[in-house]
Amino acid sequence: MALLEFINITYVSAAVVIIGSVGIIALPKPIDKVIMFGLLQGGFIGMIAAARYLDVAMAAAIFDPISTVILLIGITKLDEIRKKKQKQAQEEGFLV
Amino acid sequence: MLYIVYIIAIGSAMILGLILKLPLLPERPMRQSWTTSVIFPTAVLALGFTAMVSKLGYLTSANSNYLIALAIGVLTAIFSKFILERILPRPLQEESPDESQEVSP
Amino acid sequence: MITEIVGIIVLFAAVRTLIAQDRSERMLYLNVIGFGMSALIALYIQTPFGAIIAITYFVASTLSSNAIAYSIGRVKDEIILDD
Amino acid sequence: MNEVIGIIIAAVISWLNFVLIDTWMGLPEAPGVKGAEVIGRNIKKRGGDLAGGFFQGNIVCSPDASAGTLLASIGCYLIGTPEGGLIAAVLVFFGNRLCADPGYAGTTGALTITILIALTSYIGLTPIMFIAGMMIAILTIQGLYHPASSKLLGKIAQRMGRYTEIE
Repeated sequence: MALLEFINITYVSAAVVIIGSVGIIALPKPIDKVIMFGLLQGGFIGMIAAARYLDVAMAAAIFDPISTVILLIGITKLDEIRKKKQKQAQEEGFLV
Repeated sequence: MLYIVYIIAIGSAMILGLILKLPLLPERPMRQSWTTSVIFPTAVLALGFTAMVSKLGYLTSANSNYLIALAIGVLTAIFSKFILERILPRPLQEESPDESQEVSP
Repeated sequence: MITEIVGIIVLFAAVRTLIAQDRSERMLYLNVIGFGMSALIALYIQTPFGAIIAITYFVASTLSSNAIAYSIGRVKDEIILDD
Repeated sequence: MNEVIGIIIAAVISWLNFVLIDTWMGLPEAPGVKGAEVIGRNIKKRGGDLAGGFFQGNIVCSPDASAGTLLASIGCYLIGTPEGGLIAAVLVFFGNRLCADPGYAGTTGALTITILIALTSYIGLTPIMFIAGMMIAILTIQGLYHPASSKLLGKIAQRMGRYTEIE
Protein backbone atom coordinates (compact mmCIF):
# COMPACT_ATOMS: atom_id res chain seq x y z
CA MET A 1 0.00 0.00 0.00
CA ALA A 2 3.00 2.30 -0.23
CA LEU A 3 2.15 2.76 -3.88
CA LEU A 4 -1.05 4.62 -3.01
CA GLU A 5 0.99 7.54 -1.68
CA PHE A 6 1.98 8.40 -5.24
CA ILE A 7 -1.63 8.85 -6.36
CA ASN A 8 -2.05 12.60 -5.99
CA ILE A 9 -2.59 15.39 -8.47
CA THR A 10 1.11 15.99 -9.25
CA TYR A 11 2.03 12.43 -10.18
CA VAL A 12 -1.26 11.72 -11.96
CA SER A 13 -0.93 14.87 -14.12
CA ALA A 14 2.69 14.05 -14.95
CA ALA A 15 1.70 10.50 -15.95
CA VAL A 16 -1.11 11.83 -18.15
CA VAL A 17 1.28 14.27 -19.87
CA ILE A 18 3.81 11.48 -20.51
CA ILE A 19 1.12 9.17 -21.93
CA GLY A 20 -0.14 11.98 -24.16
CA SER A 21 3.28 12.78 -25.57
CA VAL A 22 4.01 9.09 -26.21
CA GLY A 23 0.74 8.93 -28.13
CA ILE A 24 1.57 12.04 -30.16
CA ILE A 25 4.90 10.52 -31.21
CA ALA A 26 3.76 6.95 -31.78
CA LEU A 27 0.38 7.18 -33.55
CA PRO A 28 0.56 7.75 -37.32
CA LYS A 29 -2.74 9.47 -38.28
CA PRO A 30 -3.09 13.26 -37.74
CA ILE A 31 -6.50 13.20 -36.02
CA ASP A 32 -5.24 10.58 -33.54
CA LYS A 33 -2.42 12.99 -32.80
CA VAL A 34 -4.96 15.77 -32.14
CA ILE A 35 -6.93 13.54 -29.76
CA MET A 36 -3.76 12.72 -27.80
CA PHE A 37 -2.99 16.46 -27.80
CA GLY A 38 -6.32 16.99 -26.05
CA LEU A 39 -5.20 14.45 -23.43
CA LEU A 40 -1.93 16.34 -22.99
CA GLN A 41 -3.79 19.62 -22.42
CA GLY A 42 -5.67 18.08 -19.49
CA GLY A 43 -2.51 16.90 -17.83
CA PHE A 44 -0.82 20.26 -18.47
CA ILE A 45 -3.58 22.22 -16.73
CA GLY A 46 -3.44 19.76 -13.85
CA MET A 47 0.32 20.35 -13.50
CA ILE A 48 -0.17 24.13 -13.46
CA ALA A 49 -2.93 23.85 -10.85
CA ALA A 50 -0.74 21.56 -8.74
CA ALA A 51 1.77 24.41 -8.48
CA ARG A 52 -1.11 26.79 -7.54
CA TYR A 53 -0.63 29.21 -10.46
CA LEU A 54 -4.36 29.69 -10.71
CA ASP A 55 -4.48 32.62 -13.17
CA VAL A 56 -2.18 30.80 -15.61
CA ALA A 57 -4.42 27.74 -15.36
CA MET A 58 -7.47 29.89 -16.16
CA ALA A 59 -5.80 31.41 -19.26
CA ALA A 60 -4.59 27.99 -20.44
CA ALA A 61 -8.06 26.50 -20.02
CA ILE A 62 -9.60 29.30 -22.09
CA PHE A 63 -7.00 29.19 -24.89
CA ASP A 64 -6.94 25.40 -25.34
CA PRO A 65 -9.98 24.92 -27.62
CA ILE A 66 -8.77 27.79 -29.83
CA SER A 67 -5.50 25.97 -30.53
CA THR A 68 -7.35 22.71 -31.18
CA VAL A 69 -9.70 24.39 -33.66
CA ILE A 70 -6.80 26.01 -35.52
CA LEU A 71 -5.00 22.65 -35.79
CA LEU A 72 -8.17 20.98 -37.08
CA ILE A 73 -8.75 23.67 -39.73
CA GLY A 74 -5.22 23.12 -40.97
CA ILE A 75 -5.60 19.34 -41.10
CA THR A 76 -8.92 19.52 -42.96
CA LYS A 77 -7.63 21.94 -45.62
CA LEU A 78 -4.43 19.93 -46.11
CA ASP A 79 -6.40 16.72 -46.54
CA GLU A 80 -8.70 18.27 -49.15
CA ILE A 81 -5.76 19.66 -51.09
CA ARG A 82 -3.98 16.30 -51.07
CA LYS A 83 -7.04 14.42 -52.24
CA LYS A 84 -7.61 16.90 -55.06
CA LYS A 85 -4.00 16.65 -56.15
CA GLN A 86 -4.18 12.86 -56.10
CA LYS A 87 -7.27 12.89 -58.29
CA GLN A 88 -5.62 15.28 -60.73
CA ALA A 89 -2.55 13.07 -60.93
CA GLN A 90 -4.72 10.04 -61.62
CA GLU A 91 -6.56 11.85 -64.42
CA GLU A 92 -3.35 13.04 -66.06
CA GLY A 93 -1.85 9.57 -65.87
CA PHE A 94 -5.01 8.20 -67.42
CA LEU A 95 -4.71 10.70 -70.29
CA VAL A 96 -1.07 10.03 -70.89
CA MET B 1 -34.52 34.95 5.94
CA LEU B 2 -32.17 34.93 2.98
CA TYR B 3 -34.64 32.96 0.87
CA ILE B 4 -36.93 36.01 0.61
CA VAL B 5 -34.20 37.60 -1.55
CA TYR B 6 -34.36 34.73 -4.05
CA ILE B 7 -38.16 34.92 -4.16
CA ILE B 8 -38.09 38.68 -4.80
CA ALA B 9 -35.51 38.30 -7.57
CA ILE B 10 -37.42 35.52 -9.36
CA GLY B 11 -40.74 37.34 -8.98
CA SER B 12 -39.53 40.66 -10.36
CA ALA B 13 -37.73 38.95 -13.26
CA MET B 14 -40.85 36.98 -14.22
CA ILE B 15 -43.19 39.96 -13.95
CA LEU B 16 -40.95 42.22 -16.04
CA GLY B 17 -40.49 39.38 -18.53
CA LEU B 18 -44.25 39.10 -18.94
CA ILE B 19 -44.48 42.87 -19.42
CA LEU B 20 -41.76 42.71 -22.09
CA LYS B 21 -43.87 40.05 -23.92
CA LEU B 22 -41.64 37.05 -23.45
CA PRO B 23 -43.68 33.81 -23.76
CA LEU B 24 -44.44 31.97 -20.54
CA LEU B 25 -43.40 28.50 -21.74
CA PRO B 26 -41.45 27.33 -24.84
CA GLU B 27 -43.49 25.75 -27.59
CA ARG B 28 -43.83 22.00 -27.75
CA PRO B 29 -41.84 19.75 -27.98
CA MET B 30 -40.23 21.66 -25.17
CA ARG B 31 -36.89 19.87 -25.13
CA GLN B 32 -35.86 20.94 -28.65
CA SER B 33 -37.01 24.55 -28.83
CA TRP B 34 -34.65 27.51 -28.73
CA THR B 35 -37.22 30.08 -27.55
CA THR B 36 -36.25 32.40 -24.71
CA SER B 37 -39.16 32.18 -22.28
CA VAL B 38 -39.98 33.29 -18.73
CA ILE B 39 -39.51 29.97 -16.93
CA PHE B 40 -36.40 28.94 -18.82
CA PRO B 41 -33.86 30.52 -18.82
CA THR B 42 -34.95 33.79 -17.13
CA ALA B 43 -35.81 32.29 -13.73
CA VAL B 44 -32.69 30.10 -13.69
CA LEU B 45 -30.49 33.08 -14.60
CA ALA B 46 -32.09 35.17 -11.84
CA LEU B 47 -31.39 32.41 -9.27
CA GLY B 48 -27.76 32.10 -10.37
CA PHE B 49 -27.04 35.83 -10.44
CA THR B 50 -28.56 36.26 -6.98
CA ALA B 51 -26.37 33.44 -5.67
CA MET B 52 -23.28 35.10 -7.22
CA VAL B 53 -24.05 38.48 -5.62
CA SER B 54 -24.77 36.80 -2.30
CA LYS B 55 -21.48 34.91 -2.32
CA LEU B 56 -19.51 38.00 -3.36
CA GLY B 57 -20.67 39.61 -0.11
CA TYR B 58 -22.96 42.41 -1.20
CA LEU B 59 -25.98 41.31 0.82
CA THR B 60 -25.17 42.71 4.24
CA SER B 61 -27.89 44.93 5.66
CA ALA B 62 -31.51 43.91 5.75
CA ASN B 63 -32.84 47.10 4.19
CA SER B 64 -30.80 47.26 1.00
CA ASN B 65 -31.12 43.51 0.33
CA TYR B 66 -34.58 43.83 -1.15
CA LEU B 67 -33.56 46.72 -3.43
CA ILE B 68 -30.56 44.77 -4.71
CA ALA B 69 -32.76 41.72 -5.38
CA LEU B 70 -35.25 43.90 -7.29
CA ALA B 71 -32.42 45.37 -9.39
CA ILE B 72 -31.09 41.87 -10.16
CA GLY B 73 -34.52 40.78 -11.37
CA VAL B 74 -34.96 43.81 -13.64
CA LEU B 75 -31.46 43.47 -15.12
CA THR B 76 -31.94 39.72 -15.71
CA ALA B 77 -35.20 40.27 -17.60
CA ILE B 78 -33.61 42.96 -19.80
CA PHE B 79 -30.58 40.71 -20.38
CA SER B 80 -32.59 37.70 -21.50
CA LYS B 81 -34.88 39.81 -23.68
CA PHE B 82 -32.35 41.90 -25.59
CA ILE B 83 -28.79 40.64 -25.13
CA LEU B 84 -28.91 36.83 -24.83
CA GLU B 85 -29.90 36.19 -28.45
CA ARG B 86 -27.18 38.55 -29.59
CA ILE B 87 -24.17 37.16 -27.72
CA LEU B 88 -25.22 33.49 -28.01
CA PRO B 89 -27.07 33.11 -31.32
CA ARG B 90 -28.85 29.90 -32.29
CA PRO B 91 -26.70 27.74 -34.59
CA LEU B 92 -27.07 27.40 -38.32
CA GLN B 93 -28.45 24.08 -39.45
CA GLU B 94 -26.15 22.67 -42.14
CA GLU B 95 -23.13 24.49 -43.45
CA SER B 96 -21.19 21.64 -45.03
CA PRO B 97 -22.27 22.24 -48.69
CA ASP B 98 -21.17 25.88 -48.58
CA GLU B 99 -17.66 25.05 -47.44
CA SER B 100 -17.24 22.38 -50.13
CA GLN B 101 -18.35 24.96 -52.71
CA GLU B 102 -15.80 27.40 -51.37
CA VAL B 103 -12.96 24.93 -51.72
CA SER B 104 -13.81 23.49 -55.12
CA PRO B 105 -12.83 26.39 -57.47
CA MET C 1 -9.35 8.09 -0.09
CA ILE C 2 -11.38 10.10 -2.61
CA THR C 3 -8.28 11.44 -4.40
CA GLU C 4 -6.95 7.89 -4.80
CA ILE C 5 -10.21 6.67 -6.34
CA VAL C 6 -10.35 9.55 -8.86
CA GLY C 7 -6.63 9.25 -9.67
CA ILE C 8 -6.83 5.53 -10.39
CA ILE C 9 -9.83 6.14 -12.67
CA VAL C 10 -7.90 8.86 -14.57
CA LEU C 11 -4.83 6.64 -15.04
CA PHE C 12 -7.02 3.73 -16.23
CA ALA C 13 -8.77 5.92 -18.79
CA ALA C 14 -5.47 7.45 -20.01
CA VAL C 15 -3.90 4.03 -20.63
CA ARG C 16 -7.03 2.83 -22.45
CA THR C 17 -6.93 5.99 -24.61
CA LEU C 18 -3.41 5.10 -25.72
CA ILE C 19 -4.08 1.44 -26.58
CA ALA C 20 -7.57 1.81 -28.08
CA GLN C 21 -8.02 0.55 -31.63
CA ASP C 22 -10.68 2.91 -32.93
CA ARG C 23 -10.88 6.65 -33.28
CA SER C 24 -14.27 7.40 -31.74
CA GLU C 25 -13.55 4.96 -28.91
CA ARG C 26 -10.70 7.32 -27.99
CA MET C 27 -13.18 10.21 -27.80
CA LEU C 28 -15.24 8.42 -25.12
CA TYR C 29 -12.16 7.78 -22.97
CA LEU C 30 -11.07 11.41 -23.43
CA ASN C 31 -14.39 12.49 -21.94
CA VAL C 32 -13.61 10.47 -18.79
CA ILE C 33 -10.26 12.33 -18.58
CA GLY C 34 -12.15 15.65 -18.66
CA PHE C 35 -14.41 14.63 -15.78
CA GLY C 36 -11.52 13.25 -13.71
CA MET C 37 -9.11 16.17 -14.13
CA SER C 38 -11.75 18.73 -13.15
CA ALA C 39 -12.60 16.65 -10.07
CA LEU C 40 -8.90 16.43 -9.14
CA ILE C 41 -8.44 20.20 -9.50
CA ALA C 42 -11.47 20.83 -7.30
CA LEU C 43 -10.25 18.37 -4.67
CA TYR C 44 -6.76 19.91 -4.53
CA ILE C 45 -7.53 23.64 -4.58
CA GLN C 46 -10.02 24.16 -1.76
CA THR C 47 -11.10 27.74 -2.50
CA PRO C 48 -14.09 29.11 -4.50
CA PHE C 49 -11.79 30.05 -7.38
CA GLY C 50 -10.92 26.35 -7.71
CA ALA C 51 -14.55 25.61 -8.51
CA ILE C 52 -14.56 28.32 -11.21
CA ILE C 53 -11.38 26.85 -12.77
CA ALA C 54 -12.88 23.34 -12.72
CA ILE C 55 -16.08 24.49 -14.45
CA THR C 56 -14.14 26.52 -17.05
CA TYR C 57 -11.81 23.62 -17.83
CA PHE C 58 -14.70 21.21 -18.26
CA VAL C 59 -16.61 23.48 -20.66
CA ALA C 60 -13.45 24.20 -22.67
CA SER C 61 -12.57 20.50 -23.00
CA THR C 62 -16.11 19.78 -24.16
CA LEU C 63 -15.77 22.50 -26.83
CA SER C 64 -12.59 20.93 -28.20
CA SER C 65 -14.21 17.46 -28.10
CA ASN C 66 -17.10 18.87 -30.13
CA ALA C 67 -14.70 20.24 -32.77
CA ILE C 68 -12.73 16.97 -32.99
CA ALA C 69 -15.87 14.83 -33.32
CA TYR C 70 -17.20 17.12 -36.05
CA SER C 71 -14.00 16.81 -38.09
CA ILE C 72 -13.85 13.01 -37.62
CA GLY C 73 -17.01 12.87 -39.71
CA ARG C 74 -15.49 15.02 -42.45
CA VAL C 75 -12.02 13.50 -42.76
CA LYS C 76 -12.59 9.79 -43.28
CA ASP C 77 -9.22 8.30 -44.26
CA GLU C 78 -6.49 10.82 -44.67
CA ILE C 79 -3.44 10.48 -46.89
CA ILE C 80 -0.13 10.15 -45.11
CA LEU C 81 3.04 11.10 -46.95
CA ASP C 82 5.92 9.18 -45.35
CA ASP C 83 9.26 9.82 -46.93
CA MET D 1 -21.71 7.54 8.18
CA ASN D 2 -19.00 5.22 6.97
CA GLU D 3 -17.19 6.64 3.94
CA VAL D 4 -17.33 3.58 1.67
CA ILE D 5 -21.07 3.06 2.18
CA GLY D 6 -21.62 6.77 1.57
CA ILE D 7 -19.71 6.68 -1.72
CA ILE D 8 -21.71 3.67 -2.91
CA ILE D 9 -25.06 5.31 -2.06
CA ALA D 10 -23.95 8.57 -3.72
CA ALA D 11 -22.89 6.66 -6.86
CA VAL D 12 -26.31 5.04 -7.15
CA ILE D 13 -28.09 8.38 -6.63
CA SER D 14 -25.96 10.20 -9.23
CA TRP D 15 -26.31 7.36 -11.78
CA LEU D 16 -30.09 7.39 -11.49
CA ASN D 17 -30.18 11.19 -11.58
CA PHE D 18 -28.22 11.75 -14.75
CA VAL D 19 -29.46 8.74 -16.73
CA LEU D 20 -33.13 9.44 -16.01
CA ILE D 21 -32.91 13.17 -16.72
CA ASP D 22 -30.86 12.71 -19.89
CA THR D 23 -33.27 10.11 -21.21
CA TRP D 24 -36.29 12.20 -20.32
CA MET D 25 -34.83 15.22 -22.11
CA GLY D 26 -34.51 13.20 -25.30
CA LEU D 27 -30.81 12.53 -25.72
CA PRO D 28 -31.28 9.04 -27.26
CA GLU D 29 -33.79 10.34 -29.78
CA ALA D 30 -31.60 12.27 -32.18
CA PRO D 31 -27.98 13.42 -32.42
CA GLY D 32 -27.92 17.10 -31.51
CA VAL D 33 -24.70 17.91 -33.33
CA LYS D 34 -23.00 16.11 -36.18
CA GLY D 35 -20.20 14.62 -34.11
CA ALA D 36 -22.65 12.68 -31.96
CA GLU D 37 -23.98 10.90 -35.01
CA VAL D 38 -20.48 9.73 -35.98
CA ILE D 39 -19.87 8.28 -32.51
CA GLY D 40 -23.31 6.61 -32.39
CA ARG D 41 -22.87 4.94 -35.78
CA ASN D 42 -19.43 3.70 -34.76
CA ILE D 43 -20.76 2.18 -31.52
CA LYS D 44 -23.49 0.41 -33.48
CA LYS D 45 -20.86 -0.94 -35.86
CA ARG D 46 -18.97 -2.44 -32.94
CA GLY D 47 -22.01 -4.36 -31.74
CA GLY D 48 -23.96 -1.88 -29.64
CA ASP D 49 -27.31 -0.14 -29.77
CA LEU D 50 -27.98 2.97 -31.86
CA ALA D 51 -30.03 4.89 -29.26
CA GLY D 52 -27.42 4.23 -26.57
CA GLY D 53 -24.74 5.33 -29.02
CA PHE D 54 -26.52 8.64 -29.61
CA PHE D 55 -26.78 9.04 -25.82
CA GLN D 56 -23.03 8.56 -25.35
CA GLY D 57 -22.18 10.78 -28.30
CA ASN D 58 -24.37 13.58 -26.97
CA ILE D 59 -22.63 13.33 -23.58
CA VAL D 60 -19.25 13.68 -25.30
CA CYS D 61 -20.22 16.60 -27.51
CA SER D 62 -21.97 18.94 -25.06
CA PRO D 63 -22.20 19.26 -21.25
CA ASP D 64 -25.46 17.53 -20.32
CA ALA D 65 -26.94 16.32 -17.05
CA SER D 66 -23.80 14.31 -16.27
CA ALA D 67 -21.71 17.48 -16.36
CA GLY D 68 -24.41 19.28 -14.38
CA THR D 69 -24.26 16.62 -11.67
CA LEU D 70 -20.48 16.73 -11.31
CA LEU D 71 -20.14 20.52 -11.48
CA ALA D 72 -22.99 21.16 -9.04
CA SER D 73 -21.37 18.73 -6.57
CA ILE D 74 -18.07 20.61 -6.96
CA GLY D 75 -19.83 23.92 -6.42
CA CYS D 76 -21.64 22.67 -3.33
CA TYR D 77 -18.35 21.32 -1.94
CA LEU D 78 -16.30 24.48 -2.50
CA ILE D 79 -18.76 27.40 -2.45
CA GLY D 80 -21.66 26.41 -0.21
CA THR D 81 -24.66 24.15 -0.36
CA PRO D 82 -27.45 26.07 -2.09
CA GLU D 83 -25.40 28.80 -3.79
CA GLY D 84 -22.72 26.71 -5.49
CA GLY D 85 -25.22 24.55 -7.29
CA LEU D 86 -27.08 27.58 -8.62
CA ILE D 87 -23.86 29.25 -9.87
CA ALA D 88 -22.86 25.95 -11.53
CA ALA D 89 -26.28 25.78 -13.21
CA VAL D 90 -25.81 29.22 -14.80
CA LEU D 91 -22.29 28.42 -16.02
CA VAL D 92 -23.43 25.06 -17.43
CA PHE D 93 -26.22 26.89 -19.28
CA PHE D 94 -23.73 29.23 -20.96
CA GLY D 95 -21.48 26.28 -21.83
CA ASN D 96 -24.43 24.46 -23.36
CA ARG D 97 -25.34 27.40 -25.54
CA LEU D 98 -21.70 27.65 -26.71
CA CYS D 99 -21.84 23.98 -27.78
CA ALA D 100 -25.00 24.49 -29.93
CA ASP D 101 -27.45 22.77 -27.55
CA PRO D 102 -30.64 24.26 -26.08
CA GLY D 103 -29.46 23.58 -22.54
CA TYR D 104 -32.44 22.05 -20.76
CA ALA D 105 -30.72 18.85 -19.63
CA GLY D 106 -27.68 20.47 -18.02
CA THR D 107 -29.52 23.03 -15.90
CA THR D 108 -32.20 20.54 -14.84
CA GLY D 109 -29.56 18.05 -13.75
CA ALA D 110 -27.65 20.69 -11.77
CA LEU D 111 -30.76 21.96 -9.97
CA THR D 112 -32.03 18.46 -9.07
CA ILE D 113 -28.67 17.31 -7.72
CA THR D 114 -28.50 20.49 -5.61
CA ILE D 115 -31.88 19.62 -4.07
CA LEU D 116 -30.77 16.01 -3.53
CA ILE D 117 -27.53 17.10 -1.82
CA ALA D 118 -29.46 19.45 0.44
CA LEU D 119 -31.92 16.67 1.35
CA THR D 120 -29.41 13.86 1.90
CA SER D 121 -27.20 16.00 4.12
CA TYR D 122 -29.58 15.08 6.95
CA ILE D 123 -28.57 11.41 6.79
CA GLY D 124 -24.85 12.17 6.64
CA LEU D 125 -23.95 12.33 2.93
CA THR D 126 -21.47 15.12 2.11
CA PRO D 127 -20.85 16.70 -1.36
CA ILE D 128 -17.36 15.17 -1.58
CA MET D 129 -18.97 11.71 -1.66
CA PHE D 130 -21.06 12.84 -4.62
CA ILE D 131 -17.90 13.83 -6.56
CA ALA D 132 -16.42 10.32 -6.16
CA GLY D 133 -19.80 8.73 -6.83
CA MET D 134 -20.22 10.68 -10.07
CA MET D 135 -16.75 9.58 -11.21
CA ILE D 136 -17.68 5.92 -10.62
CA ALA D 137 -21.00 6.43 -12.42
CA ILE D 138 -19.40 8.02 -15.51
CA LEU D 139 -16.80 5.22 -15.56
CA THR D 140 -19.52 2.58 -15.81
CA ILE D 141 -21.13 4.40 -18.74
CA GLN D 142 -18.19 5.62 -20.82
CA GLY D 143 -15.14 3.74 -19.70
CA LEU D 144 -15.59 -0.03 -19.32
CA TYR D 145 -17.27 -1.76 -22.27
CA HIS D 146 -19.30 0.26 -24.72
CA PRO D 147 -21.62 -2.34 -26.39
CA ALA D 148 -23.03 -3.56 -23.06
CA SER D 149 -23.60 -0.08 -21.65
CA SER D 150 -25.21 1.16 -24.89
CA LYS D 151 -27.59 -1.84 -24.88
CA LEU D 152 -28.57 -1.02 -21.27
CA LEU D 153 -29.18 2.63 -22.19
CA GLY D 154 -31.24 1.55 -25.20
CA LYS D 155 -33.45 -0.64 -22.99
CA ILE D 156 -34.02 2.28 -20.58
CA ALA D 157 -34.89 4.55 -23.55
CA GLN D 158 -37.41 1.99 -24.86
CA ARG D 159 -39.00 1.72 -21.42
CA MET D 160 -39.40 5.50 -21.17
CA GLY D 161 -40.66 5.92 -24.74
CA ARG D 162 -37.69 7.89 -26.04
CA TYR D 163 -36.25 5.37 -28.50
CA THR D 164 -34.75 6.67 -31.72
CA GLU D 165 -36.58 6.51 -35.05
CA ILE D 166 -33.50 6.94 -37.26
CA GLU D 167 -32.16 3.80 -38.90
